[in-house]
Amino acid sequence: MDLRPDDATRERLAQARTLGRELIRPVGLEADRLGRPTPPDHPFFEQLVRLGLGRTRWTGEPPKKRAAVVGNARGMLCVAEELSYWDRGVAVSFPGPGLGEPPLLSMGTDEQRERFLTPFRGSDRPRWGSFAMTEPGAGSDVAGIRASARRDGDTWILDGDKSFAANASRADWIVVWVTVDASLGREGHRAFVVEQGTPGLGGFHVERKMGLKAYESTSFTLRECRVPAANLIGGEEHYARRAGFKGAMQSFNATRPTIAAMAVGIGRSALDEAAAFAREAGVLRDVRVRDRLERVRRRLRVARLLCWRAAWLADHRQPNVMEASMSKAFAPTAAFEAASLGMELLGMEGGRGDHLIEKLFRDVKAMDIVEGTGQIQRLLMARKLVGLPRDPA
Amino acid sequence: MDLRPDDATRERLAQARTLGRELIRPVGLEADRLGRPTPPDHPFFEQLVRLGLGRTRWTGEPPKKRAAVVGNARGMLCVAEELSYWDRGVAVSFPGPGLGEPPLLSMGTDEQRERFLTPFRGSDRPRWGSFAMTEPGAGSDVAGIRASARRDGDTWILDGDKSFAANASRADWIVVWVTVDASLGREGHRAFVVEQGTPGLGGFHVERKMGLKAYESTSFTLRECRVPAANLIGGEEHYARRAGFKGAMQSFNATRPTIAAMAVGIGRSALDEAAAFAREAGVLRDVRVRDRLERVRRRLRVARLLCWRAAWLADHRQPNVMEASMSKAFAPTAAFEAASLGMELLGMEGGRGDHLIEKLFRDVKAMDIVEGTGQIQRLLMARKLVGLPRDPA
Amino acid sequence: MIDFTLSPELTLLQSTARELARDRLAAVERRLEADRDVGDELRRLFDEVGLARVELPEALGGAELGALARAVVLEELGAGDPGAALALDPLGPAAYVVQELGGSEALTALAKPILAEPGARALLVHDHRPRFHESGGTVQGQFPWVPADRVDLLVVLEMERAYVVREGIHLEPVRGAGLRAAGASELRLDGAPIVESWVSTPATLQAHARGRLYVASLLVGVLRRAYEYSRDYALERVAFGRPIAHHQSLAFLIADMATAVDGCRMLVHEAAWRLDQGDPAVEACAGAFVECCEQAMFVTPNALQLLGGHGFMLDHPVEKFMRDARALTLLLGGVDAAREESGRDLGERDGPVALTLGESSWT
Amino acid sequence: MIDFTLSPELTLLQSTARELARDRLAAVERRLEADRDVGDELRRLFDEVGLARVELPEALGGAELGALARAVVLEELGAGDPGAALALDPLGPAAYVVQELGGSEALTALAKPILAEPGARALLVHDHRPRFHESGGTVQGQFPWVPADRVDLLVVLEMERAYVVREGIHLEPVRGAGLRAAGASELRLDGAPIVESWVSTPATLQAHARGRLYVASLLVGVLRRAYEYSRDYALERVAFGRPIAHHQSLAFLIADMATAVDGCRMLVHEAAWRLDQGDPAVEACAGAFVECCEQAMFVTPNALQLLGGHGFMLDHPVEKFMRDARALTLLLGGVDAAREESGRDLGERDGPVALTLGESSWT
Repeated sequence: MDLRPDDATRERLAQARTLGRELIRPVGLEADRLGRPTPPDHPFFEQLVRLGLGRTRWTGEPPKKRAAVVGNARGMLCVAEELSYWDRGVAVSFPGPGLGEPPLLSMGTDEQRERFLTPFRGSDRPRWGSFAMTEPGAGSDVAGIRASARRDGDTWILDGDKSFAANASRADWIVVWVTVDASLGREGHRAFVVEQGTPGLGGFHVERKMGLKAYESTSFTLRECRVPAANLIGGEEHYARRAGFKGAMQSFNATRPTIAAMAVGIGRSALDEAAAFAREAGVLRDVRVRDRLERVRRRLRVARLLCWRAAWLADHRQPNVMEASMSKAFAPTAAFEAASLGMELLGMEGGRGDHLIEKLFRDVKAMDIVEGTGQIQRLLMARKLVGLPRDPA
Repeated sequence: MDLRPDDATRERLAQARTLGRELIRPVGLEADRLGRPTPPDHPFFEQLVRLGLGRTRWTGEPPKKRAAVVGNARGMLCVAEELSYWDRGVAVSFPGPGLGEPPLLSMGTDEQRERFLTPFRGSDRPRWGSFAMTEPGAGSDVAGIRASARRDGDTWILDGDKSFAANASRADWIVVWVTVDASLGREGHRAFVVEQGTPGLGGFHVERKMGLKAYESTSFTLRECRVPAANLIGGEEHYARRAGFKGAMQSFNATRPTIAAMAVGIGRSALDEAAAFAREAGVLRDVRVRDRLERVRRRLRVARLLCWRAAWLADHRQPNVMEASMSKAFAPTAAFEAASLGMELLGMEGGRGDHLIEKLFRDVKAMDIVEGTGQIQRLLMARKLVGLPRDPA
Repeated sequence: MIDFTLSPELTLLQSTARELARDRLAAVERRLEADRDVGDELRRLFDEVGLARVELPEALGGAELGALARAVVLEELGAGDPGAALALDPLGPAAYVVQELGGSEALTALAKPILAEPGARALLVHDHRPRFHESGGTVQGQFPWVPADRVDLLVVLEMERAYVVREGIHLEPVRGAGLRAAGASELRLDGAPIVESWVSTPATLQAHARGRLYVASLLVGVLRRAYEYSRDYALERVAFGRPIAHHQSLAFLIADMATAVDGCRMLVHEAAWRLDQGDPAVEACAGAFVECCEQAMFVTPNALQLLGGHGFMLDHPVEKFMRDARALTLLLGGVDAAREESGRDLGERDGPVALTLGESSWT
Repeated sequence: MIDFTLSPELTLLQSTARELARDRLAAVERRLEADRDVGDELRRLFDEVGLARVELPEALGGAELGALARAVVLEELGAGDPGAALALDPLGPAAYVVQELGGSEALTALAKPILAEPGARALLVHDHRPRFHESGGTVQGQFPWVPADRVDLLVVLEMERAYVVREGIHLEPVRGAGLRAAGASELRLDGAPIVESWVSTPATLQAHARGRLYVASLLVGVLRRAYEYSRDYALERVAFGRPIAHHQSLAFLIADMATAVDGCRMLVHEAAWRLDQGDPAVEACAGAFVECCEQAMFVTPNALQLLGGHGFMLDHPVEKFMRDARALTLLLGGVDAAREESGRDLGERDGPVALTLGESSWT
């Protein structure tokens, strides 16, 4: 048992903290004040690129060694928590292949990784990749994807609507999930890389959010959008093979604990600000105040441990679906409690609408929604714990 | 709007309080200490009979005027709360026709009321009626009754197991719910009056409970138990007619708010004891203590108002299924919080196992279970609020 | 006997308020929020209907219908837009303070000019730290936020006294976390002369109580609307083959939200009814406020949660419900000060704890 | 790097404790409760296996495996029967006090006679009021409940000192709200001579911390057992055509109970690991205790609730889980005293709030 990040992670955490204090938080506050995503030509992004950020994790190695590339869920999660401490919205706006990278790493062909990830290995300018699964009418019910793909010779024709895709309008390409046959459920799903400028890809609309304004959540449309067959991630063989792999592939998950860790970061930020405010106001020894701060810290501590455990299992390729969902179900509520308590302690200062805690109060609720709501997480947990059947309500 | 009981109710409350202080609480503590129901020959019951208690509400009036007989849910609920304040277990042990009375009043024939309720109009000795619906394997799923009745000439033959029936072993008769055809669900249900001593009625077993020990919760068996057709409550015509009445009959409910009010009584008792103990210990001005007492009182106040509203609707023959369930879902949790807080304030005194609060802590949990658990109440509420279908989980 | 019937007069008032709140406030809530103002037309309309005069004395054109009537109206307006409700009430809870501490004549004298001028507003702030400091009859100091962009009469309530200023009030607009239709400013007093000043502990307690009940009533409205909006959404939205409201865990959540709203309303009505009975109802009003604050942070975040990703978007008003609710809970000294009041008698009284007015005389 | 692996040694210890707790405690828990004693045979068996010596120094025949090992074992015993766990541990948390304040030699001297005599018990009471009063080197006073029917060595822990008495200890049996397998008595000291006495604030804090972690570990066991028992029941019990565990609201409740248990265990393990790292871990131990107490009143009443009417009957042990859990939360000064300790540093420190040991050095 060991509850300390290793030296390499601690070094990355120190860098993240410096970056957070000096750049991320100011940029986040700016975006919140202006009520719009940080524009792609903002000097901040250039700075990040100069610092060597925004690159792909792909080293160019052949796929055999892939396992080693993705074995540090714990370290990534620690850094994700720290970046979210400074501003979770800005962290999502970072240049890089983003959520489009994991499917390319895990399912893509060598040629596809070469084509789409190589530009992210250099550092000429800020570049983004994007990922689009959610649809306006769906949400957590990912099995219900309606955007479609039909084959037409050497190309596929994509049609449908996507929403809440991070950085989509500024991305070089978007990994888009569609279905070849809605009646097949998940079996019918396919992932395509759709390049910016492809005719039929358009209608970009940056959603107006209550918080996390620094990154763009974008809806867009695919209208008879013709994509080369070479852009089907993994090629058709992958999907034919997949049924067999499915169990193994779904047995561990590092994304949910990472999102949960981001919630911990937001909550920790709110806790620090609330404690500092209470100290300044001279009420830190008020038993009501201290008991609530104590509770918030305790809950965040539980949340962090749950995240760490899930990531540790993922790093060891141990089944962690239950533990990943547990962290994701728990952490956002602890973080919300932190932000809400912060607002209460601020009192009239919180009413002004210009305090960091007030922003965190608006940011935090998203964490209980993205990557599956708290309800969805409990569904996943209950399947493991009591064998809850998939079908019933 | 008026939030005061009327003079008649206040008078009954004053009587209940005197009775409670002088008799009910001591008898309850005695039963708890001895760990067994108050025996039927306990002088306490004689005293109650001498005070004119344990009688039927039936006045002997013809059924036309029945409506007036059952129009005081609010008053009864207030008294039920007060009796439970002193000891809810003892209140259930009171002589009288008990829960067997309402089906006789609402469904019975004149002749049946005459036969079974007349003995409860006089006051020669303590007598009990009983009511048995629950079965060992069922619980809240009342549609799943398996005890059966089959006709054989002028008699019916009853078979099955019943559990958790109050005062059953000491009762003159038990109203037993059985089914003539399990595949019909509620349509197949029938209520019979089974008289004590009927061959085939037996196997009485007084359940061992964690609390509320003053009254007997009894399981018993029916083995080829032959009951005259005249004991089928309401006669066969009643069940043929019933389908049409069903909607109207189920549109208001006074039992659930009464059970909820009993929970309020238990909670109020715990609150009073906890506040008195805290006062004595000199910690009543401790902000932690006072805030929690404040919260408990506030929640009990909400609970009482929810009970009153449901009873007020019932008295006005207004649909109150949602409101009745709301009070029943809410009050027991408020009462549990009161008892649990009381234990916390008692500290080591609570560990002794001889303080009233410790008894209330063991008594109170039953209130969230009888007459439908909190989960069942939410099911009923959700049917009204969002039209939750009966079938899905 | 125990009875929850609202009088026909009150029922009529309720439906008038409900319609207006729905059609003229909720229907345009995002515009009101962006404008930081309700506009003259709406102001005129509401003034004609007299919804802000329900409780005022006749001398001020009021209907003197009492606290319960006021609570009923405020719930409806809160369900429309609680910021607008504040903006449409020229005197608001400030009137309570003047009336309780200064008496009816003081109220008439101070309130008349406010009521006479469209757009004028009296504002109440609860200054318990204190943030304002008096010297030589004038006041100096800064208050971080008031839900207003205009203040003609400022009533400052301390723990044992209250005073009024009319001049030297400076407002600096801020963004505002919620209640934006009422405006949002930082308030600075710069040598503001005190017009009137009163000291009285019981009257201050009473003024606080009525002020808290005012805000609690608005909260009930916000919570009800959040509940109804998210329930309706959950009935329309389909996932896994059925409306999400028919997934048991969400159905139960909705049931618990309904319970929270009803519980809050009942405590508010009880406290108002007590006031109308002549009971000081100090702890009842404070308790109603505490309950509304606690339930606000159960109902509104869960309303947002029921909408999933859509709840986080400005296309739906649920995020506004959460912000408005959180902002309301900060007013009048916040929830801990109310908790203090709601539990004070527990530390002082002996004998059984009463849940209802007059309970000790029942038995 | 962050790692939750238990050493093979610890895993073995855990499974030994688990089997014994299941077969020899849980299997006969109602009898143990009725007997108010574990009996000589069980005492001998547990002594042979050495589960009470996991953390003790070698001088006392201990294995010196540290706090984490102790926590792991206590969870298992708590899942068996927490009252029996107390009865089977001759020294219990009393050893912490003697060790922290008196040092290893004092512990050896005082503990040896206890360990040598089967059935002898050292008992720790936390006397913060205080209830005991000293005069002329002897102690007078009454303590309302101790989970014991025999006390050979009494260790009294105050806020800044501790002392030991061996004679003049009178026990009067009481029923006991829970933990009955350990016995239940009122304790009276009647001119009991003080054998040893120490004063030290830091050592007292440390002793408190370790004592709280002891009780918290037992609570984790009770909570886990309550969760598992009710989950298994819910999988067997059918209502409305399916196991009740497959009704979504109950399935989610079960998931939340599992989360509560895991969260408690993780805080306990974290605090124990900190202790093993040489960190005083005073607030971590207190925080783990508070979390276990809060979750105890979520998990055990809901476990009972899952069994419906059967939960209220003595035929199932869930009512016992609730009573035992509530009783454990009362020990060592209760939850508020622990809350005080868990939050103390928040009132004293400046700068960011650390969640994990050494966090400030990470960055």
